[in-house]
Amino acid sequence: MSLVNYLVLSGILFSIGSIAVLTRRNAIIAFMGVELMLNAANLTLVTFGRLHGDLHGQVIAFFVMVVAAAEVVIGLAIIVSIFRTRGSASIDDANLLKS
Amino acid sequence: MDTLNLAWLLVAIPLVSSAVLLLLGRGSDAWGHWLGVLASAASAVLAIVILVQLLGLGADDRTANVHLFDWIPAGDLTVSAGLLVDPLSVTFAILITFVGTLIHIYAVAYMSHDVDRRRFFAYLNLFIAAMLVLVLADSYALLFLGWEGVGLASYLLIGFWNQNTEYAVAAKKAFVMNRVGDMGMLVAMMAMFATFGAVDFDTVFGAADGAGEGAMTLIGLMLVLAACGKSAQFPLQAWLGDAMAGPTPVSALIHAATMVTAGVYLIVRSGPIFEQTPTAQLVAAIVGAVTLLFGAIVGCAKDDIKKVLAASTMSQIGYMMLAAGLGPIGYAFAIFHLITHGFFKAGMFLGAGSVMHGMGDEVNMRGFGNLSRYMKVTWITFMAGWLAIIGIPPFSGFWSKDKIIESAFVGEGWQPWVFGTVALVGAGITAFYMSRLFFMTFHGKARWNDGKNDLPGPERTPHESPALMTVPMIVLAIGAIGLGGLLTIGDSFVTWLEPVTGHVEHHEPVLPIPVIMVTTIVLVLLGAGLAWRQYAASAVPVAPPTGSVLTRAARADLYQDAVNEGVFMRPGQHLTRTLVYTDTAVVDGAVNGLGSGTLGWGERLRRLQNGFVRSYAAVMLIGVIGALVVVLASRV
Amino acid sequence: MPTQFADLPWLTILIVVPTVVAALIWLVKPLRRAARPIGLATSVLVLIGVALMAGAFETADAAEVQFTQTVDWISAIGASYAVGVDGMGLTLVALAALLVPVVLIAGWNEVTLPSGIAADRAEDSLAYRRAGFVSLVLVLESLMIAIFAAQDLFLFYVIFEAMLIPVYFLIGVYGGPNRRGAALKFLLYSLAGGLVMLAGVIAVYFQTDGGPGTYLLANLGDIASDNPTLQMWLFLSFFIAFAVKAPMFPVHTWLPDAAAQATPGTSTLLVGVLDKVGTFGMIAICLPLFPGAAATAAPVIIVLAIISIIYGGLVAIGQNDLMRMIAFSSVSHFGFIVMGVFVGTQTAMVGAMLYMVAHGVTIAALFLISGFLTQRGGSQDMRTYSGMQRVTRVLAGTWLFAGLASLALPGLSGFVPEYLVLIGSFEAHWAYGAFAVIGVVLSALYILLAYQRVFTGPVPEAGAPVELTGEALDVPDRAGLKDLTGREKWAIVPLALVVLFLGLYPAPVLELLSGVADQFAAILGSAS
Amino acid sequence: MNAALEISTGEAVLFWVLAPLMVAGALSLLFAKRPVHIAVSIAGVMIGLAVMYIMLEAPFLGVAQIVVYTGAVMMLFLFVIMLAGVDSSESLVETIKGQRGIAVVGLLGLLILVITVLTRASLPPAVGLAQANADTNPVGVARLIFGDYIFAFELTAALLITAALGALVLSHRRRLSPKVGQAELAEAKLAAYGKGGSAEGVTPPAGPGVYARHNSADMPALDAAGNPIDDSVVTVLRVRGQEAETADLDADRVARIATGAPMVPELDGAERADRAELDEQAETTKENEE
Repeated sequence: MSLVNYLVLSGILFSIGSIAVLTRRNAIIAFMGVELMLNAANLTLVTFGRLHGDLHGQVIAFFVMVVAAAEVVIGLAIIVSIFRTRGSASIDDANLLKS
Repeated sequence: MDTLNLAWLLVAIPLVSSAVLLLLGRGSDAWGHWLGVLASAASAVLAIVILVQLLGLGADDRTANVHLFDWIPAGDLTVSAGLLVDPLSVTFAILITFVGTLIHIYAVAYMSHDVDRRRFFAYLNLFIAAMLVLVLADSYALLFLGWEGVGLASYLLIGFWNQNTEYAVAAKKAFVMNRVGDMGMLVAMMAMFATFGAVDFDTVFGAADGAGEGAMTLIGLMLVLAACGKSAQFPLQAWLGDAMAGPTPVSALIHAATMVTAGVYLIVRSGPIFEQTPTAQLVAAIVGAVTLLFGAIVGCAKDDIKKVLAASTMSQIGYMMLAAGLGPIGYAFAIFHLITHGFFKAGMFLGAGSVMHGMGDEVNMRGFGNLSRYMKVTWITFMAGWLAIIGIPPFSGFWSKDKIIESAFVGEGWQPWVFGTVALVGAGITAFYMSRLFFMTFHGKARWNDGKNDLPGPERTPHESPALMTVPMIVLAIGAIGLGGLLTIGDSFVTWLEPVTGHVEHHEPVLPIPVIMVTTIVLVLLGAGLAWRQYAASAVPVAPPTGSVLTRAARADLYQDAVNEGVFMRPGQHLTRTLVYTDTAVVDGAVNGLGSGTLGWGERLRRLQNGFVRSYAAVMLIGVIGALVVVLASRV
Repeated sequence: MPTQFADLPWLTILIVVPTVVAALIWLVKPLRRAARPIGLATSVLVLIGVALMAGAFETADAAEVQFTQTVDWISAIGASYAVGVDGMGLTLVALAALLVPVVLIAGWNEVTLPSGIAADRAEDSLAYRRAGFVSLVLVLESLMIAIFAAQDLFLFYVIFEAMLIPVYFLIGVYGGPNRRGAALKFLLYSLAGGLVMLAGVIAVYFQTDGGPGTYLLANLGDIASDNPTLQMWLFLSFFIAFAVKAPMFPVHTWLPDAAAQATPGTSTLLVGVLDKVGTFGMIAICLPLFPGAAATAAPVIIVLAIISIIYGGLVAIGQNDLMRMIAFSSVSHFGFIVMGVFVGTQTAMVGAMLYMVAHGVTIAALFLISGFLTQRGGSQDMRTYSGMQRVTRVLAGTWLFAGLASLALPGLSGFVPEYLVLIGSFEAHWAYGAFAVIGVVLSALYILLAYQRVFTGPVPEAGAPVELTGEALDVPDRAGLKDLTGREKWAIVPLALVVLFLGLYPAPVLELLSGVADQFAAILGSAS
Repeated sequence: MNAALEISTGEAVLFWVLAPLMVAGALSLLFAKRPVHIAVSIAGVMIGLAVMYIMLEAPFLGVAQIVVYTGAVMMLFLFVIMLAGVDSSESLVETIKGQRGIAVVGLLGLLILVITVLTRASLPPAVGLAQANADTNPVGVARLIFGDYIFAFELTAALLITAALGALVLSHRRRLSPKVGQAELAEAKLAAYGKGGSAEGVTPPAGPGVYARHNSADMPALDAAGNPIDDSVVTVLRVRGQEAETADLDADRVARIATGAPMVPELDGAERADRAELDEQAETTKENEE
């Protein structure tokens, strides 16, 4: 077994996350998809870090985590306020972009 | 030369008066016409003063250039507004102002019933001013100013009663056909500038003999074209007949005495150019000859008294053109005939006007007859004009026309024979139709309804016109009788013009002069007699007979209008309609099509933007994958 | 001239003042009621200012750019604010300054309320609309003066585009029933031209060695002289924009719509001054910057110009709409101007320059007087008029006067320039003159035909339907139309005076122009 | 560079145990209906990731992962779900035309991409972090963070604060109308009732039906007609479908409740007597039991 497996795993997780973003209408679920994608990316970073034997990968992953946390906070807050005003957490209901 | 420097007043006075009349508007209705008469008379007096002054000088310094100001100082081309006072221009100035003043006086009475009399006099003054500019100009550019100015005045006066659409159309026709001629003038000036770098008489004439014949021929021909337009010569003669729509004084002044003769003036003035180009001279002569016959033939068939006079004008100017086309030997006589013609033709027009005045504006000669009993003065004066135009000695027409016929016979080759014969025949025909007019109007049985006889038409009460109208007629009649002889004594007029036309020693015609003279008179008498037999001795049908093919053709002005319409007007109208359609449908259509096409595409693309974040995300994902594939594929 | 007098930044003052006043009128509510008098006063002041400036102008070296003022603007791209006028610029600035007050006087009551305004708000909204009109006109005046004074290519371009804004609103807000379409068309046409020009402007920058003052016209000579193809492209990029503006066949079709829809005042400024920017640019930018290309393209352009002359004339003859007729006549006239610019003889060049001024005045008179008529008669269709000469005498007289000036009757403004252009073109090549001279006859036809249709013939009695092609409409009472009012007469008087002045004694103007003309004609002459 | 590290069997085993679980948990994103379930299973995935980090010689990150994600983020998610999305269990039917198709295409595309890349990629021999982690991984990471990445680190601090504030701002709702206290509310209700409005609110809403022999809050109250009043049960229970049916009661009790008849039928003397005995017995038994 080699480190490639980790990469394959992260690829699979990433794909699943992205598809979730595409297919789920519930904002919260879609958002979780995003999180999954981020983590998949982290996994890749860490794996390569180990592959190349330096810690930068981990550091970057760390920063990703921090940023992700911030992003989650904001994102969820947005979802909540949308839910408050529109009474629904469905993405498709918020299609103000159209006209 | 102090008064010569005042020459500009000749133009200024009538111009100012016209401006005043136009600007003051109704305010000057009461006295406006008298102001007009005064202005014209003033410049007439001034003209005479200048004439006297010139006569006082030696023949060689009878030419004065009066520089006024730089008109167009445009670097390479500099045109100055200056007056050229010399025998020729002064002669014209006299004719214009003198005859003009008479006609002004006549018009005071003739137009007395018209609400717009003031405007009429404003236009008349404008015409006088423009015509004087034309003849006094010292450069072609300035001459062109007058040239177009008289065109404008004629346009305004022909269309004076423009509430009648036909009159308005006639006016427009006159102006546009003149413009066609003016194109020639413009091209001539362009060629002059290209050749000599200037358009003033001195430079052009000075360098004329040095220039190549090609350019000279172009200039000459173009000048002839211009002359044709202005002087109603073939093929641009069609407008003159319709121009009779204007009030009769206008016909007398503009379309008989002065403006229409401007073409002749132009050619005589441009003598030095024509010297260099026999071709152009020949063309001018041919045009003259053709028009001479053309007018004569048309004149024989018309029943409208003014149209007959118009036709005869055309024909007489044909004589002048012919003479002018003959070169220096003809110049003097052309002008001579022009002067005499100015007098007797104006007289006859005024007579016609007086007849119409008495007959309730009737113009159809078949509705006249035996008027000599009712309007004696008109009759006598008209008779003077008649005898003059048909050339009975010693009336003035005889002297001038006979000289032209003689000089037409001068030269070698075929030309003298052709031109001479044409001139002779023309004289005969002229005698016929003018006599026809005279007899139909004043003699024979009355063909109008005087209330007692049971003739059709409204009741007429012919009467003599007021003194304001008859006096000018009398004066002109005296001119018609005596002027020719007076000026012939010792060739005084020819010598007087020599500074301009140059001295020419006497040439022998191909036929001995007495023969020509006798033939002429015989032909004239023949024509007159014929007319007498047909229109005075025998009764004239009130309804015009069908007549021969030639007659019908002549009644239709030899189908000149038909030709114009067929060749220029109709295709032109079609062309404009097509172009208007093309402009909106094709040129503009292309633009609009582009616009609507863009809109359509926008509509289609708009559908992609459905506003669902998820589908945007999907598109993004696909795009990313595609991009990656491309990148990686390129790496492989 | 007194130095401190000449040292004043005349042009900048003249450019700034109207805009400031416009802003005041627009923003300060109490001023709106008095918008028209204020605007008129301002424009008259500007006119006086221009007159003083002309007085201080050194006619001796009119070819030199005077009253110059240069300030670095965007030094990064070498753009600077540089103004100054030579003889040509001065005359055109004067033209603009003359026409604005005239238009304001003539259009005093031109702006009316759109339907459907509540009676109680009517007064306010009318004042509002009028204020808008006046301030737009004033802004336009600033831009017009600025563009004729611009001595920096970039500045020129910016103003060139900025001008579209006020005109767009003038047409689109205050125009006739179909105004929006016309305004949009005008805008798109001009923007398309401007876009091409922008490409040219940028390309020019890369042909120079950059640095501050790159775009100063003084520093820009013969661009890319070593690469004729490139120069030709650059030349075209500018020429197309100017041709659209000019307008030349076949990119003229925005003009008739705009002229027919805009108010007469707007049309006057549009055709009288703005379109001159096109020909002005051809002279002041196309020739000095791309002499070689200009010389190469000249024959083609001249052919197009001749087509414009004849085509415009013929189409004008066929028009039924008075304003469209005038617009097409302008297409024909612009043909003369462009021909004069590109034949490359000094005579034709000076003719073309004089033509710009003369045409501006003439067309202004035609548009305004026709406007007086159409506003009275409530229709621009000539077929609905007849015999007006008997009803509105002064109007008819002035119209004919303007018309004669437009058909180049000697003694009126139209003649001298047309004469010079013709003579100069013939000098270059006989065919140019020979074909162009046809325009002389056509102009007589369309002007007199219009006069005949509108002003002559019997006066129709009210209610009598006139048979138009297709639809018949009832003629409103024509016999009852009023003649020109005093205000309208006073609007025409200055124009008439200038028309006569240019026709009888153009020497002073020609003095200003001939020097410049020498210079530019020499460029073309030496290049070919 | 020391020799390429080889991966211990234990790690391999652990990997092969974890990976399927994680994938399964992730798949819940696509197929599960209830957000809560998804949240929990994703939390599981996060833990799995944490373990893998530790396997990948990144213990610090592993711990951080557990703290940040499992501990904070996913819990936050749960809160929000409870707050907003409890009842937003959506149907998996796609509404946007072609979205599914694109999704599938995207999935396949991604997978193919990843697979091909990884198969074609020629990775260098793995080095391992033994050297880098010489004096413990946290120290090594800390050196980098507070060394090379100090600036980024400070930025993240700022970012976090901003995020917190942003969350406050976003979730804070400004009061548009004066605060309505209990008194005002009561007055308003009565006023409305006085105006002939509904008695809604004047009479308190029905509580859940708590009856003798049946005292859970999932039982709807009955109205006079004996029909259940659904509103009387707590929303959450209803959403979760844990609401009891009146059918769970036997019919005659429902009838009694409806008619207001006593739950206990009338008895004759004898019956009453032995009924009493029974009661006593019950008493005594109770006591005995105590």
